[in-house]
Amino acid sequence: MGMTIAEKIIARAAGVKAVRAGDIHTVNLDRMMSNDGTTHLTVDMYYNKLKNPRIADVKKMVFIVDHNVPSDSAKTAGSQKKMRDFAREHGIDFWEGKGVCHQIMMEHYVCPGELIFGADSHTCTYGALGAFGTGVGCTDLLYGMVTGTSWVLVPETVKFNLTGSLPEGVYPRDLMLTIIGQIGANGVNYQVMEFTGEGAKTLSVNDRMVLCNLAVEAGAKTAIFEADEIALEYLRERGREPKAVFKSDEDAVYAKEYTFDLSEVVPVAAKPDFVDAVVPAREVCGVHIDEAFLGSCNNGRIDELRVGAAIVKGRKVAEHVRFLVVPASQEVYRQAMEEGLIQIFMESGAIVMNPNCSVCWGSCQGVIGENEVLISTGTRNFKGRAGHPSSKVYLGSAATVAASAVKGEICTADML
Amino acid sequence: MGQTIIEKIIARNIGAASVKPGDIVTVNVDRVMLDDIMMPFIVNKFQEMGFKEVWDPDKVVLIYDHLVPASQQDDTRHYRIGDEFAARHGLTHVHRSDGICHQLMTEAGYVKPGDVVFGTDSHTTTYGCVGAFSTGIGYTEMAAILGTGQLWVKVPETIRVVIDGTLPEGVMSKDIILRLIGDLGADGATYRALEFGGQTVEQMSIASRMTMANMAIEAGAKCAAFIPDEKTAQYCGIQLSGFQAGLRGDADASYVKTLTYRAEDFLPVMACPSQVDKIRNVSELAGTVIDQVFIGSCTNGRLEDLQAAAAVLKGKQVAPFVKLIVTPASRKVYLEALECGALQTLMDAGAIITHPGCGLCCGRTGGILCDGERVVATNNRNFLGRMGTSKVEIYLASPVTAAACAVAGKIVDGVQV
Amino acid sequence: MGKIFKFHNDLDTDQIIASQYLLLPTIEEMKVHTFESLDPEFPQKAVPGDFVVGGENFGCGSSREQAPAVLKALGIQAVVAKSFARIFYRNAINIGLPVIVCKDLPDAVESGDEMELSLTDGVAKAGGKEFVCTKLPEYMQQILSQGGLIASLNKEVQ
Amino acid sequence: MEQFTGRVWVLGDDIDTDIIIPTEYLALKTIEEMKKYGFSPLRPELAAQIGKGDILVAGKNFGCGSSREQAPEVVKALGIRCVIAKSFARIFFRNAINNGLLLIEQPDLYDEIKEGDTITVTVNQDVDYQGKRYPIASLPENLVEIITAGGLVKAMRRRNGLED
Repeated sequence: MGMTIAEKIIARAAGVKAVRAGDIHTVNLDRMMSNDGTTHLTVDMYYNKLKNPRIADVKKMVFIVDHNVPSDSAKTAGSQKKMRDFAREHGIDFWEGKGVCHQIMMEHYVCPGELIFGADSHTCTYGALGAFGTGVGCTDLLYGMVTGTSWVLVPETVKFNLTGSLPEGVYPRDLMLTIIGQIGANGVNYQVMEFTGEGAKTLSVNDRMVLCNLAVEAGAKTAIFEADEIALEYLRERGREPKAVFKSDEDAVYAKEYTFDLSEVVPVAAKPDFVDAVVPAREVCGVHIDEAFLGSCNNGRIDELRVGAAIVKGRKVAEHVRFLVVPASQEVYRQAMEEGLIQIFMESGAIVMNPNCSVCWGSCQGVIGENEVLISTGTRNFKGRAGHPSSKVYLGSAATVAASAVKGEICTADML
Repeated sequence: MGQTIIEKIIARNIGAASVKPGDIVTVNVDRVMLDDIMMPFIVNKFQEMGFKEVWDPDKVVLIYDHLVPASQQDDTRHYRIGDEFAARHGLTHVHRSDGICHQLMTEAGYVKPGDVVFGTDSHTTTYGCVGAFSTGIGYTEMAAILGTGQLWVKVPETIRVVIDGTLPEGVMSKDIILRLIGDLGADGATYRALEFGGQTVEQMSIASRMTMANMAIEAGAKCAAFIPDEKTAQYCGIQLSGFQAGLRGDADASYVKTLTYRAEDFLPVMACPSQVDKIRNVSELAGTVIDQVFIGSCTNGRLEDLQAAAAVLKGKQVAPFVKLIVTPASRKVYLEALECGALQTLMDAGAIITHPGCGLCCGRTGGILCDGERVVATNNRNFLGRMGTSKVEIYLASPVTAAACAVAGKIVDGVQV
Repeated sequence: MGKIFKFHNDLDTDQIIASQYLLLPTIEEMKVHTFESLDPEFPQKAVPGDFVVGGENFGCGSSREQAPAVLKALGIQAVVAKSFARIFYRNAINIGLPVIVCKDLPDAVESGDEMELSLTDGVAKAGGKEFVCTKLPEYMQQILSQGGLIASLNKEVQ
Repeated sequence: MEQFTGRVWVLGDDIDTDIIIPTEYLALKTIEEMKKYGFSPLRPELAAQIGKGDILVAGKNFGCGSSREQAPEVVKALGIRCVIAKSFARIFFRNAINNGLLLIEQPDLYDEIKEGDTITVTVNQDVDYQGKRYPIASLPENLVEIITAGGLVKAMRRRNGLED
């Protein structure tokens, strides 16, 4: 019987010929990523709970400080120091302030065919390069670090057949929010979203990252694209080699199949407080906003900065709005400087911040206050996600966010 | 009898022929600066005092900088209170994310030579760089000014500082002011004005003068004063009036003391934890291992500071596991540094570039440290707990020295790198 | 026997423990902020042995293991929900916090009700009724019975 | 002449406003919320130990640093009756007067006093410590006016016809 890409990656990692959904396997992990959200706890457990603390292979480990960077309090700094000291002592690759963890991982580590654990739910992003990346907690991460292995319940795969191409002014983020709105916040719980079809071929690696990144918002264990020529080119540009390039077999088994016609997608927004509360963006136009956020591991890359800059160019951010622009990595930031995008944002009155998780994570920079409203390209709009429990978060595309920042209320780019 | 710069400004302001130290006079305020952190308190006091109107909205500048970007849920309350006050009283000079207050007050042309200016921040002494009389006050007095346009001041005695000659390479005006604070002591100029003169000062950019005026408060000074010259006129976008051009200490003015320095004698120095007047030569501290470097603040976050740091860091990398945080002083500085490539050089060397604001210097966000960590910083205070816990060690230095330390991962003399 | 604290569908991990507390040094310091946005009194009201009951997709959102960890630190005996988001589910098992899938119980109970749970039988009792819960796969039961993943790791070492 | 007696807490030279109240807490809504963090970088336990009517004695340059008026307000809210120091930084001095917190300059007392001892202050006259008298100067007239008006807020309220 045939296997899907996800099943083939797990089979390879488990050292078996074939796996099927529902099996539990012990797998060798190709890589593990941990950020400042939980690493201090991992380090504490490493020193205090283990009888025989050891690291199976330091080369598999990557530590990234991206959530509260630069730190906002002495306690945060203490937690980060623990992480930094550990990385230094053990020779673990360490990144601080260089970008959001998933962006760093994509730029420097992820290879097709790999099985990667990340102590962050958006680790599913790596499927954009045909890798199996999934989010785990710090205990799983610790177990993986010590043994180099973990246990995996082989998930079912759901096929998302994409057709057509996105219309002008409609972005991969609109597509993914549309999908989540349709299938629901647990629509693919414990399953893999496999994106395929002619429409998938029209998407760049950046675009694919946008889709895969949000898969967890529909409950998915991960999302994945076949590592085609587009993915391999991305890899070559960065001097990396695939671990293995897998395709799903003709007779692979899917739990379900969906088809989405890209040409029918319209700009959408997710209303507070749920990612699947998706409506056409026009329906929320006119909502007064206090802050707009362009950034995150979902939507802080050069593509989105270009879209945002084109909209604010020659315009001013509304007086009462704080427009946060946060490149996803130093590499993205640097390129945006070269392309003149940063200058455009700064001249428009935006607040351009160093690459970090910012208000998408709501605990460090750009926190919103009581009853305030944020329109965001971040990953989530949960109650209180960006600050005060009474505050509200709307999710929209980079275009919608930039246009709203200028107008001072939610609007789509064509309404400016 | 002759007058000092500050005496001339105060006398002119109150319409007197002259004033002398110790006189208590009521001045008419030319400009005030209100910052975000104090705004709720100012508004409360203003209301409590029973004022209905701001005496002159055009003379009021409201700047959000300490709490930008917001790091706590309650921070945006300060913006809201500021916005409401500005709307109610017709304030038009409001800066919500353009940078640090003192940088904006001078850079955006709110302060001119000879002006009398007050701000709710102690580093309001900065505007002495363009020959204004400016000083920091509390929120209660600010509320009273907003209602009346006036404030009483005691005319300060003046200490004169004369520096002649050319500074050695790698020595910046920060090294001068740190040395001076060390010589005077943290209270050596309390209630007094510091008036700067001499060739070295004349040759300095306005930015370098700002660094010195900014830190006058760290010797306890009420204010600082530089002679307005052609550079000042150009910086302020004005032609000096007869009064402004005459703002220099008279030959027979009375100074409480005069300190004379030779520029060639200055060396790179640092203020060591946790007193601003605990000054040591950098060479004496060489080898001290550091965790972080901060280049920014109203003291040293200007274009020439970023360029000086970039020159040191060009083609080099920040030491592993050391964080270099760079915070331009204003949006304008950021854009200029972007234009000339300094930001790119800093970023390529591994710097974290933040949005302009007070950042780490005011201890609310931007790289707070924890017990046992050591930071070299270009800002103005190294007080206990200023950047985190009381077990954080803060060394104050010039941008050149700070940049060199970032590369080395330990304290080094910038000239030697 | 413990009392029930019932929460809504799609209860996300930000509600269990908000981002701003995740970098505090220890779980002990974090636990006083459990469910702060929904019920700030929760950490005082909950006593060891109590239950958290959710609807569909309990624990969706981030991978923060602090979420099950604060519940465990407060002495929550088990979380019972119609369904769980996968990372929360996995994290809970890994740290030894029982997470029980039961389709019928959540709609039949209210906050404050008393409840009893037998993990070995997979049966919950509340309001005089019995509810059959979905049993955990054996592999996960093993982890749970050992007291979590680290305990199993330490056992392997011996 | 106004006279009062109180227990003494002794702090050092250059007690800056970041020590009196760190920036971290400046944006709290009220002085009441802030006051428990008073002096926390230096002596975290001190705020809880200070009792109403206690007196602070310090070395030179007390209150140096920022213009934050929260500093004298916190000192006052903690119950401190007055601060006696070798010298004061000027912004702190103004802010204290404007809030009706009594500050006294005295050059010698600091060098001889022990924490926990009791002193008696006779305003504008002297400090009595174990029978020895330490003279203190009178305040300038314009400051006395503000203090007798009950602080700057009251003075302004009177100006605006809100109080007699």
